[in-house]
Amino acid sequence: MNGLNAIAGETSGVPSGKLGIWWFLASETMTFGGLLGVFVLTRYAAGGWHDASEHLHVWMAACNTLILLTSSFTMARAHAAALRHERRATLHNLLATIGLGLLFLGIKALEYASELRAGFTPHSGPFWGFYYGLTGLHAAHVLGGLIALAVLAVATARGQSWDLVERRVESTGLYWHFVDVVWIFLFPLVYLS
Amino acid sequence: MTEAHVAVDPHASAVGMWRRYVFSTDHKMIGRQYMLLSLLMAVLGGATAYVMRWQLAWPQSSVPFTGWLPESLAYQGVIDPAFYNQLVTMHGTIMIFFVAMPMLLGGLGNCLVPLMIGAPDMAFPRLNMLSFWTFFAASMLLLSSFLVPAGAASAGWTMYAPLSARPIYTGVYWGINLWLIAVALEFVAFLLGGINLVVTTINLRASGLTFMRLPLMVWMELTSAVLFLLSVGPLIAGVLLLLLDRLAGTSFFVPNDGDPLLWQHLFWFFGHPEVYVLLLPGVGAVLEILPVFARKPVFGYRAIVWSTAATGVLSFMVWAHHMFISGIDPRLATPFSITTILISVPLAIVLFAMIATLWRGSIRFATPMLWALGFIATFLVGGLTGIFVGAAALDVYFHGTYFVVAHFHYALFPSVFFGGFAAIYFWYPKMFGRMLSERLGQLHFALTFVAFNAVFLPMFVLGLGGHMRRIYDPTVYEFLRPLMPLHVAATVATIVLLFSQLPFVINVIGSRRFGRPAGPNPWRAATLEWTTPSPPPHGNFASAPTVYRGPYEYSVPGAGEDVLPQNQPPRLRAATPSAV
Amino acid sequence: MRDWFPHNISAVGGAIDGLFGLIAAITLAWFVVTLGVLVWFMFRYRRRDTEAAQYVRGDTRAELAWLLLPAALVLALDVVIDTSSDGIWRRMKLEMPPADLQLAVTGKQFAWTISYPGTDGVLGTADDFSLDAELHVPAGRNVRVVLRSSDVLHSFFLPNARLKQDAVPGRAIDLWFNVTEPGRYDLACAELCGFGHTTMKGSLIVHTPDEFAAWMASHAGSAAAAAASQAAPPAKIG
Amino acid sequence: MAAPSHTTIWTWLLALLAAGVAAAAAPFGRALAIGLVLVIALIKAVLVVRHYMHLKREPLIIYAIAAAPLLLVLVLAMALVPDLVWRR
Repeated sequence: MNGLNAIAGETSGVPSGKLGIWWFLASETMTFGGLLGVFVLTRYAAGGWHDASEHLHVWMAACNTLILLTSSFTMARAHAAALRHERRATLHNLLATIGLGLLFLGIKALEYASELRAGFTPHSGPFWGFYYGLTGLHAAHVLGGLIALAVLAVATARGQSWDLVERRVESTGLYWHFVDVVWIFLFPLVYLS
Repeated sequence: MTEAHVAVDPHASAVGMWRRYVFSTDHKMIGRQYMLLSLLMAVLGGATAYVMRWQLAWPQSSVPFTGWLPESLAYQGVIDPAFYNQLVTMHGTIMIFFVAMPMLLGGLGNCLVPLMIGAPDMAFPRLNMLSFWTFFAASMLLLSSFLVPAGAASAGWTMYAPLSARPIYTGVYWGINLWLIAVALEFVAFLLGGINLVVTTINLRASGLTFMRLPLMVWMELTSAVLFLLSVGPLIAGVLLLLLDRLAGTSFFVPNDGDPLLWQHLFWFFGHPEVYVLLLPGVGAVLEILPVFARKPVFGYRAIVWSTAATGVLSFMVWAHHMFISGIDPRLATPFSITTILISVPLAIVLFAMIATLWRGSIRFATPMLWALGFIATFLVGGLTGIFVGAAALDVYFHGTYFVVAHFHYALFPSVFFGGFAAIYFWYPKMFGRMLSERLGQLHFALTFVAFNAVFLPMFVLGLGGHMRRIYDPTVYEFLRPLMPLHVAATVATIVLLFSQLPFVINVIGSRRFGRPAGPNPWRAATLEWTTPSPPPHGNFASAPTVYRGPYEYSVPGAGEDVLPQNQPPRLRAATPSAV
Repeated sequence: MRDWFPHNISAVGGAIDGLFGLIAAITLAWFVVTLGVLVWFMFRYRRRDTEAAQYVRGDTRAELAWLLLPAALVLALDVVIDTSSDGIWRRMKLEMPPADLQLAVTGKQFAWTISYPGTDGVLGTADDFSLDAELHVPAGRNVRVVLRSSDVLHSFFLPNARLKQDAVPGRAIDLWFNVTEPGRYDLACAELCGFGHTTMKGSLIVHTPDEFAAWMASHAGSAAAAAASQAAPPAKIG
Repeated sequence: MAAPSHTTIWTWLLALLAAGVAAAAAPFGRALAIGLVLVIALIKAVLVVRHYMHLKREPLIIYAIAAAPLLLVLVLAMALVPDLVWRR
């Protein structure tokens, strides 16, 4: 006798939201993975573009890495707090994550401004095209994450039910960590290579 | 039962027209919205085909009914070569991205998957609505590109760089920018829709509905959505880079810094799985219809499922066969030739399984069955002719000719239109509660079948003659002049093919009012969607169904009836035969 | 069916036409058999009152053989096709014979420019000259071409020689052909390259070797003379 | 095995970041430095994915969803090598 083992709504045993976000991240992995693969191969074939990449502000990017890693930490803490149903802690960690994300974008903007002032525009050469393309797409993802986090923070502050908050913090967190992971690879590939 | 569903139906009277018909979150309404939009776009795609075909058959002559076009596009009705390129480009773009995708994934996927798995709706109803309206916005952006100065995109639906990467090469500026934005948005729409389909299938299956009891249509939609999700990423990246090339002056796809071949790789890494994204739902519809009208199970269910999975995996490893003569490293041709030819094996198994399903059946030739059988016959041609162009050495000659055009129309037209029409004739009673006219349906099928073959068979011959595609005026070339009668034949057939759709339009509009009421299960089919009223209420099922068996239990020996619905509890053993 | 092809004039073309014949035979046989079975089933198993449908699931090993054996046959024939195709592909793309004549062809919107080496047989010397849209070659000789593009993608297409190769800006692509019959044939562009795509046509003019040598000498002579008298760009004739 | 706390992971991440920046600046020779930096990045990514994205607690299906695109990116990149890197 087989068959009567399923539960409607969650046949796979994984909540739909989590499945959905992982599928989304799989597709995003293809986008960033394809882009990074192309970048690495082109850069390798062109001999490394070191004369261009040495104009980058490694310390700004290192600070940004620190900030993004820390924001992942606060995000993970927000999820832990949500699982414990601690509304204040959840909210504070979400707000910290948002603050760190804003800081990241601020430093990124300073970095762009400095590069542009020095005359390095997207069409200054292949490295700069990739630099602005890759970091720009990543920054757009950070911005998207910030919007999602802000909406979530408002909902949490307004006392949305834990059932929902837990799941939304987890989904948003998965996305936010993914954006962090992308940066973990962007940093060495763009700045340190 | 009625009370139960009124209780959960937020759409009952309290909800306004606006929420009910426009910003609906009901998968059936969203599915119908996709369907309607895709059919409207198909009219436009057909119109572009008509203008192109006329120019090809009678070059430099005035095309009837185009007098309203501005002189820059058609001077006294004679099509301008630049406008011809726009038509070529937009025909492909519209048909692939704005007809086939919304019809097969958005329309059929939305309407059918939740019903077939016994779910009340898609997993994310609001995301579903968002994906439709994103798609709608993409469609409007694409259409608006016809109206901007210098007109629509004209670099071919494959948008090959560097022709597409620098406005000076085509003279089109915003047309191509809008094309890129519209296509990127379309991808986002189907990314959201695809995630929804996949999660719905994984998570909302009725109790007892294991993967090996899923209707094959659901398997096909699932595979199709997964293929799309995993292949589209690099092309989204590519589209962004191409936009940067156009707007910010970068050189990702322009030498000397960039590489035109990179665009082709990114495009076809998506483009080839996309072929299967478009093919599989059509195959699924046919596989649902064959057992119902042959009154017997699908032959080799598991073989079909595994073949489909194999096709999906292989489809990621064949893309460079679109690039044999594009200047890629010639050593790549061998592995990609092998994978290309390998992929014919699982597809052959599916096709053989379709035919074997008829063996020892009791076949009724209702309209959906006619379309399904038409699919087998025409797709057979599409599949077999793929072997010619999959062989690298022969592709050198056939690449970029009408042979390729004929081949992919024989592969995609069966899926999108034969599969699509089969599905519409089969499930229209479910979606609208009324039967379509058999007589009009048969007329529609007969005309379309004959006209379709009359359009595209001559194109194979044009291809044998070496006729390049995307040529504005074949009479320029000495070696093409003897082929002109074939162009005339194909054009006349195109016009017939377009008019052949009239019975369909009359049928779907007329039958909504005058069709015979369908009842819940007019075809006496076994899958879950037929256990709910036609049309299904909001929420689909009065109570969550339970599944006891596979989807194709027809003519089971000793069952009494010739169909055992999936949700009918098994009869208790001999002791109490009457206690059903 | 092969009557529909343009008249073949190249050495490799025969092999390609032969490959077409092989695939056509195989696929036509498949088509006839498969469609035949389909139509026969449609007729034989049409609904009749005297005969009910049989419950056949097709999941036993014996039944699956009906799917897998034909599929194995498909695979076997695929291998046959692939190996013959691969041999010809290698001959065309990977095992290029030494050149009797080296040319350079550049595609641009919307013309083909063909550079000839002159009498010394070497490109890049004073007696080089180039022509738009006229590709002159000797019959029965191995002609090598370096294919370039100066703007967008084009595709160098000689229908009678069964030869096609995209011209890619930023790359120099080697190709070769050997045509055997003197005469005048079409040279076409087979990749959409802009509004003038259709008009990007040229001619392949095949001479006998003696005729070709004389033709080359006359053009090279005037090119060298022009180059000597004034350091001008290569003469454009034709 | 008790799961390391979020703070522990965070400390590791920061240490690895410092190590990565130091490796890039160290006088190793470029190839070795890049290799080292990338290995460090990989470790960081694995830490984030396994702990912060709690992949280690997820069922097989999530692993499959996460792994499929990595394989496909590899296929794509490998097929691009002849045209992007070995091109003439």
